[in-house]
Amino acid sequence: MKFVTDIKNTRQEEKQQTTKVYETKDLNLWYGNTHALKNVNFPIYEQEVTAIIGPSGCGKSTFLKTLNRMVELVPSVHTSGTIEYRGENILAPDFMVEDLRTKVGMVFQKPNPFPKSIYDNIAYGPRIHGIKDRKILDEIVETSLRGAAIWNEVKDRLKENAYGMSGGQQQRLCIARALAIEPDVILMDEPTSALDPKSTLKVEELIQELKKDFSIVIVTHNMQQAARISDRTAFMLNGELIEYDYTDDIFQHPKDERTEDYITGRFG
Amino acid sequence: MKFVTDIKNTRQEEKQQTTKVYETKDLNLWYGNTHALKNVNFPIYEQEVTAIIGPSGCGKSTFLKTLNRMVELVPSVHTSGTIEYRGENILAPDFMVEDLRTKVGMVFQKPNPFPKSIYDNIAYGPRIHGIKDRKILDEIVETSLRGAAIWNEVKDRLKENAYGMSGGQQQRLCIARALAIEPDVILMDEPTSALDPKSTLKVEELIQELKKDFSIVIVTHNMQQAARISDRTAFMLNGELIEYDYTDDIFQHPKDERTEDYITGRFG
Amino acid sequence: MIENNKESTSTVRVKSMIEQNRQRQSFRAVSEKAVPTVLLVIALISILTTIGIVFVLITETFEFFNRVSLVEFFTGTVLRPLSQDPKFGILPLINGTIISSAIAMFVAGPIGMMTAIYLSEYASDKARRVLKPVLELLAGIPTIVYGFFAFTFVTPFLRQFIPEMSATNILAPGLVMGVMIIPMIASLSEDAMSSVPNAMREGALALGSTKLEVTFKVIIPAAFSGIVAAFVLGISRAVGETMIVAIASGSSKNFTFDITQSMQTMTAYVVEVAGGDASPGSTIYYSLYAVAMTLFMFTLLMNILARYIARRFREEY
Amino acid sequence: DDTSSGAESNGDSGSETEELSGSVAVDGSGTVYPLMARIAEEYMLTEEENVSVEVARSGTSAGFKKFLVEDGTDFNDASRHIKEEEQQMADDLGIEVKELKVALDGLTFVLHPDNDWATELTEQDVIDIFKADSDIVNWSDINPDFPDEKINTYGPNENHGTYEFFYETILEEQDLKADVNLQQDYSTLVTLVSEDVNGIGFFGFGYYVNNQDQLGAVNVNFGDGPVEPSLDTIAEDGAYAPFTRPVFTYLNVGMAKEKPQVKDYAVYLMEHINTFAGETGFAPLPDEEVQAMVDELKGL
Amino acid sequence: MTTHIQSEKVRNRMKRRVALNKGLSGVFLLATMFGVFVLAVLFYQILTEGMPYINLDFLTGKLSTMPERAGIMGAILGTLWLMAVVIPVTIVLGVGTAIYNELYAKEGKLQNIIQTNISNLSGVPSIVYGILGMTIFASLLKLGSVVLAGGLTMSLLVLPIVIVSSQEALRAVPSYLSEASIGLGATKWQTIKNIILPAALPGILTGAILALSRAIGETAPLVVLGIPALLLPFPGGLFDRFTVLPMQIYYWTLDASLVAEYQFLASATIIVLLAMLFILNGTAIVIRNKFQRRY
Ligand SMILES: Nc1ncnc2c1ncn2[C@@H]1O[C@H](COP(=O)(O)OP(=O)(O)OP(=O)(O)O)[C@@H](O)[C@H]1O
Ligand SMILES: Nc1ncnc2c1ncn2[C@@H]1O[C@H](COP(=O)(O)OP(=O)(O)OP(=O)(O)O)[C@@H](O)[C@H]1O
Ligand SMILES: [Mg+2]
Ligand SMILES: [Mg+2]
Ligand SMILES: O=P([O-])([O-])[O-]
Repeated sequence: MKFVTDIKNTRQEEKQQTTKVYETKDLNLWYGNTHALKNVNFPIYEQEVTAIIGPSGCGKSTFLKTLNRMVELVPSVHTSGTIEYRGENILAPDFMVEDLRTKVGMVFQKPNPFPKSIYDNIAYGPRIHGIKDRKILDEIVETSLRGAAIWNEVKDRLKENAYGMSGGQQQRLCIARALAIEPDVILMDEPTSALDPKSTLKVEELIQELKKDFSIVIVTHNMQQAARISDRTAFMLNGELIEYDYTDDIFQHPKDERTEDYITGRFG
Repeated sequence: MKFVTDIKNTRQEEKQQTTKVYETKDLNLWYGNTHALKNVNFPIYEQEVTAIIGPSGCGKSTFLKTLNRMVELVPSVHTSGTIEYRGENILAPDFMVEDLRTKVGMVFQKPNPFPKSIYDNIAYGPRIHGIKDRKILDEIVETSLRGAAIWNEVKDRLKENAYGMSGGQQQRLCIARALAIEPDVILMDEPTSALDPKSTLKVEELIQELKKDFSIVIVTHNMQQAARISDRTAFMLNGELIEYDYTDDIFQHPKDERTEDYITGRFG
Repeated sequence: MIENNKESTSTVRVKSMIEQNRQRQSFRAVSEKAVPTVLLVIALISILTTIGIVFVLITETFEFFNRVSLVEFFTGTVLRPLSQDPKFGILPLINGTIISSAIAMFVAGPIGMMTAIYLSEYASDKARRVLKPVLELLAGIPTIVYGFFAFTFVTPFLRQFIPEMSATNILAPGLVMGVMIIPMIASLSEDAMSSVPNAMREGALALGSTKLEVTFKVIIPAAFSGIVAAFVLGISRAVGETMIVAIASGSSKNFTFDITQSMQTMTAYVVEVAGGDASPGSTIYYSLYAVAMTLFMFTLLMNILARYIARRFREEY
Repeated sequence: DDTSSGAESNGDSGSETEELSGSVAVDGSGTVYPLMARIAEEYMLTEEENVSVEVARSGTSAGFKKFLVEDGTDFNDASRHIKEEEQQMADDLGIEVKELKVALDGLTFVLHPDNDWATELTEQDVIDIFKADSDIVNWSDINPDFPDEKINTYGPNENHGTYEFFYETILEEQDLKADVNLQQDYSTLVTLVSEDVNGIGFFGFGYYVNNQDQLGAVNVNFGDGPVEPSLDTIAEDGAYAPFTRPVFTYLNVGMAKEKPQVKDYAVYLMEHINTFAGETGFAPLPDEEVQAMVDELKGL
Repeated sequence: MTTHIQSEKVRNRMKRRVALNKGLSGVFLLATMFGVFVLAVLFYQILTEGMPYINLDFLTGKLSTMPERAGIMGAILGTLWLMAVVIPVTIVLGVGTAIYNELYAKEGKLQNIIQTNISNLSGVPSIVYGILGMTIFASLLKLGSVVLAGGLTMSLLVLPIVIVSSQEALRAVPSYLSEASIGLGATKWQTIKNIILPAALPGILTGAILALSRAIGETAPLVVLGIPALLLPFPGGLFDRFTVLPMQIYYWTLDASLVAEYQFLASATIIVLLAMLFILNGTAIVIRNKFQRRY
């Protein structure tokens, strides 16, 4: 398939060399009685982009939100199995979620800046962690916005409300906001689905850039996107992880019939 | 393309033989300042299924709702041009819309039965038009439900609330409701988009059946559906009618590049 | 199709029946035109009510100021309407009104706000489903019942701790009024807070915030205009509240800041004077209108202010 | 007892009209209210079921304002005589007013039940406590043994005949202190005094006897030693005479002539006034005096 | 990038932040329970005082100066008569206005004025309505303090509540229902009458009942109107003088120092009033649940 870029092929050789950030074992998750994740075993590797694809309702977002335990905002949720983040089981009852979420940033489908100034959006995270020094904050804001490739567009309007920005800018602002607390992993749930093609391109480029410093997990309904930007791809169906491999392999030689059916557009 | 059925090809010969129900000339429509329909010229033929396709926001629904002047429920709407229905300009200011709507039935995207019994749903139209005789109503209810191919499923529960039915049944009920006042034309706005594949099939079959007695205009975002069930297809883009022809021609030999782009999935 | 024959026979019939009926139904056309007119007239009654209120208040107030100077009314600290040498200073009433409302808001503000925070940000669905109706119950209790409660329970209770407190005082009704207003502040603030999109909460939580930080740094700022409007409406309600103060604060027209003492509010004055049967034509009778007018203007301004705040300072998201 | 009095008056008025109906409007003195309401209720229960006697209590002065208008009230209860200007107004309006003396009341000075120092005061002490420019501010100003606490004073407001009686007859029209807490409702006054150890208030004897468990009364020394207000001492020539006053109800004679139920009630009222005076805290009038009024009314 | 976040300091601070969150969530819960607590105290107080006085004689008896004889039938009937005026007047005026505003009025100045006006009216203190009623109904129209005057005054007072809740109920009817009707050739009024009003009815009724319970609990406007607590005959019509339960409570509370037992009678009357309100609100809840939207 032509949309898998050449650069990717070079990666075939690196197989299994990177360390794992996450190790998910036998993860099951229920919303009340709905069994939304079924025996998911899913390692996530450092400094890679891991894409999760699958038809609507298959559990992509649910899995992603389990990685920073945001899924618990739904009160009826309960889980079994373990998710180890850097060796620690984050599903343990005494695990401090605030700590986890400080290390694992998240970017949502719809850009969700706070109704504050651009500056305050970025400074929000550092501030709750006790950073008050204006100089340091200024520095963090600039670094983060640069990191999210949006500094030049907004540097003259840092005091303006974030809702004055375009959707694509808002999304990059949200990425910058996540960067500001220097996470280890960034989770992204269909970060470009609400954006126009141009903004999508910008965000995709940004993701490629960020990979150098962060591990990225991205949910997307757009197979081309997964193919374009990810190192590994997971295909989920009905709450199960059907297949998980290097992106090139998944798209070129899917092992499971269902994966193939999905990729070739026979359902979903 | 394989999804254009063979039966259709036989129609090539009938070209231009049917009479026009509607003749739309230079129709322009604005929502406030939004120019939603631009110089649309669009004849609609008797006892045919006319499909309207096009990307989201291109004006499909707007055009459809102009045909029975439902579009006027949006207060900011204004129009120019004419739409002749059976020779009479329905956009003329003194035209009696209730009359038009009695003759031009409408089926909506989401099934919208009234929160009444199945019987009362069907009887609603005849009743507001002054038919009170219980016997006649009984007959109309049965005929309409049979006409919408749902009689057998509901004949034992006519007194039950329509919201106890499945989505597909509700949609056929809505079609039956439209049939009860014996319209001349039936307008359908994505009538199957909220339905599962099985119900969709049933409704599509029904449409093929209804064509014998009514003229049908159907908006769909599903090109396969248009190809399957319609005699003619119109492709709209940005408020303009880009191409309008026999369905086979549109799908097999689109004349306009944009039509081809759309049909082959290059945008939308 | 077998059904088809049947259908086509009835086709002719139903169509023609509809056609016939249509021609007969000129009544339909008439009602179609008449209904909106009738409804408009009905809708105008609300305007008529306002005009009635304003007209009644203004004309009689005008008569009052023919007899008592504006300056005396608005700057006088002595209110002795019945004495041989009557004095009509409204300041004691305004003072009483402000003090009782301030006490009420002192209770209802923080507690209402904390209740709103709890219900909107912390409570489980189940807890919310139980607590909200209970609070609504609190809001639905007639004020006369609160007045009775303040007079027969709260005052005697407080006097155990503040023996020098008068049996009629402004503190007890103020506190009870606060309790009465809690549900209003809580539910309006909760509305404002829960209408902040969840995406905002998620965004903040995903950055490692605690719920408390989400609430105070994101939700409350975003809902601020709604919350302020809730407070303003709460004040307006306190200012307009009548029976609680009328019963529990007596009718002394003291100009004092001692909340253990009896004071009169504008509303309680109206009740006293009207209930004491001021005879039409007397100055004291007209004073009723002047006080009511002041009250009306005050609450009207508060309501306009609340709406202005809610609209003008809405955070955009 | 009730039935016998009912039968008796039935015999009297039954000759005039068979079945009376309509209403009788009574307003005025709050002091006299308990007595008047009690009789009205008895009348409606045992005498004329279909007549509704409505007794309100705006206070003597406020009541007169509603009595002395066209289509005003039928009776106005008063804890003082009608004033000249009120009489003048009646004349102007052509309203013929008949004064009916109904009972005697003693202006009673009440205290907190725990107040055990001021239970006996001289007439002058009482006056000085309320008078504007007197030296008595604290209890200790009366007697150094008394607490050194400010005296809090209470009384009915200017709507009330009781106020005017106190102001005109006892203070001899000297001003009251500015901080006297004047109230519209007697019940409020009772509460206020019953909960203020340093309080002293005044009102009719009836309100005191009904609240003896919550209030103490001042035995006033008019020169011959302290006199306790009671139904025995309250009399025009009794020991409590200086603070004793007659209470009245004023009848609109025109109304009585026009409406049979008004006249019927007036007669009933006076025939039973002494029966109920005591139980509502008033000293009864001599029977002859009452009988004379009954006869007068019957002759209207 | 220099790291500012992942330090030991941040970790320690996080423990404090989490603890603070937990602590304050307890405080918020306590604050919420405060209202519940006051409600419990209030009910306890009133029930213990009033319950012994509730019996058939009390409920069906006439008012009396003697507590052992006193009954509140007059006040109950007065309250019912008041409702008999308020219900039709507010339903007709309130729902009519709501239909006009929601379904007929075109966006514009007039609509704006009416709408603003209604929300202003809902903020006017009840006592001002009392003055309006006293001046217009009682004095100007010479009705006196009779059922009709009281009822009309109360109707105006609660009208904004009915209008606003009816408007909300009408707005909540999904537009696809009315579109379906209009699509069948129904006229606007036919659509309103046959589709929109029936669908909005539960919401309208709920609002109306809540307004009604406000009307029967209000006291201040009636005090101003001069509704007495007299030994009146039972009201039998719109032009009879009357008293209502809250007025009875008011006067008995005031007179408690005249006759101590009146305080208990007031408590007993409060129980009756609250019982009436519970029944009304219960009905509203039943309606809301029973006719919950099925579309
Ligand atoms: N809050 C919830 N309560 C109950 N069930 C839920 C909830 N959220 C999701 N589900 C169910 O869990 C399953 C997985 O949902 P999830 O949102 O993870 O799917 P997804 O793969 O992200 O789909 P999409 O592509 O539409 O976003 C679905 O069946 C969904 O109905
Ligand atoms: N009520 C309205 N007010 C203002 N603009 C409207 C309104 N309805 C539609 N429009 C605009 O008119 C244009 C055509 O809309 P329309 O609903 O007809 O599109 P459509 O082809 O039916 O799209 P879809 O496939 O999403 O239903 C769009 O740009 C839309 O934003
Ligand atoms: Mg998802
Ligand atoms: Mg559409
Ligand atoms: O109420 P009074 O008897 O004092 O007039």
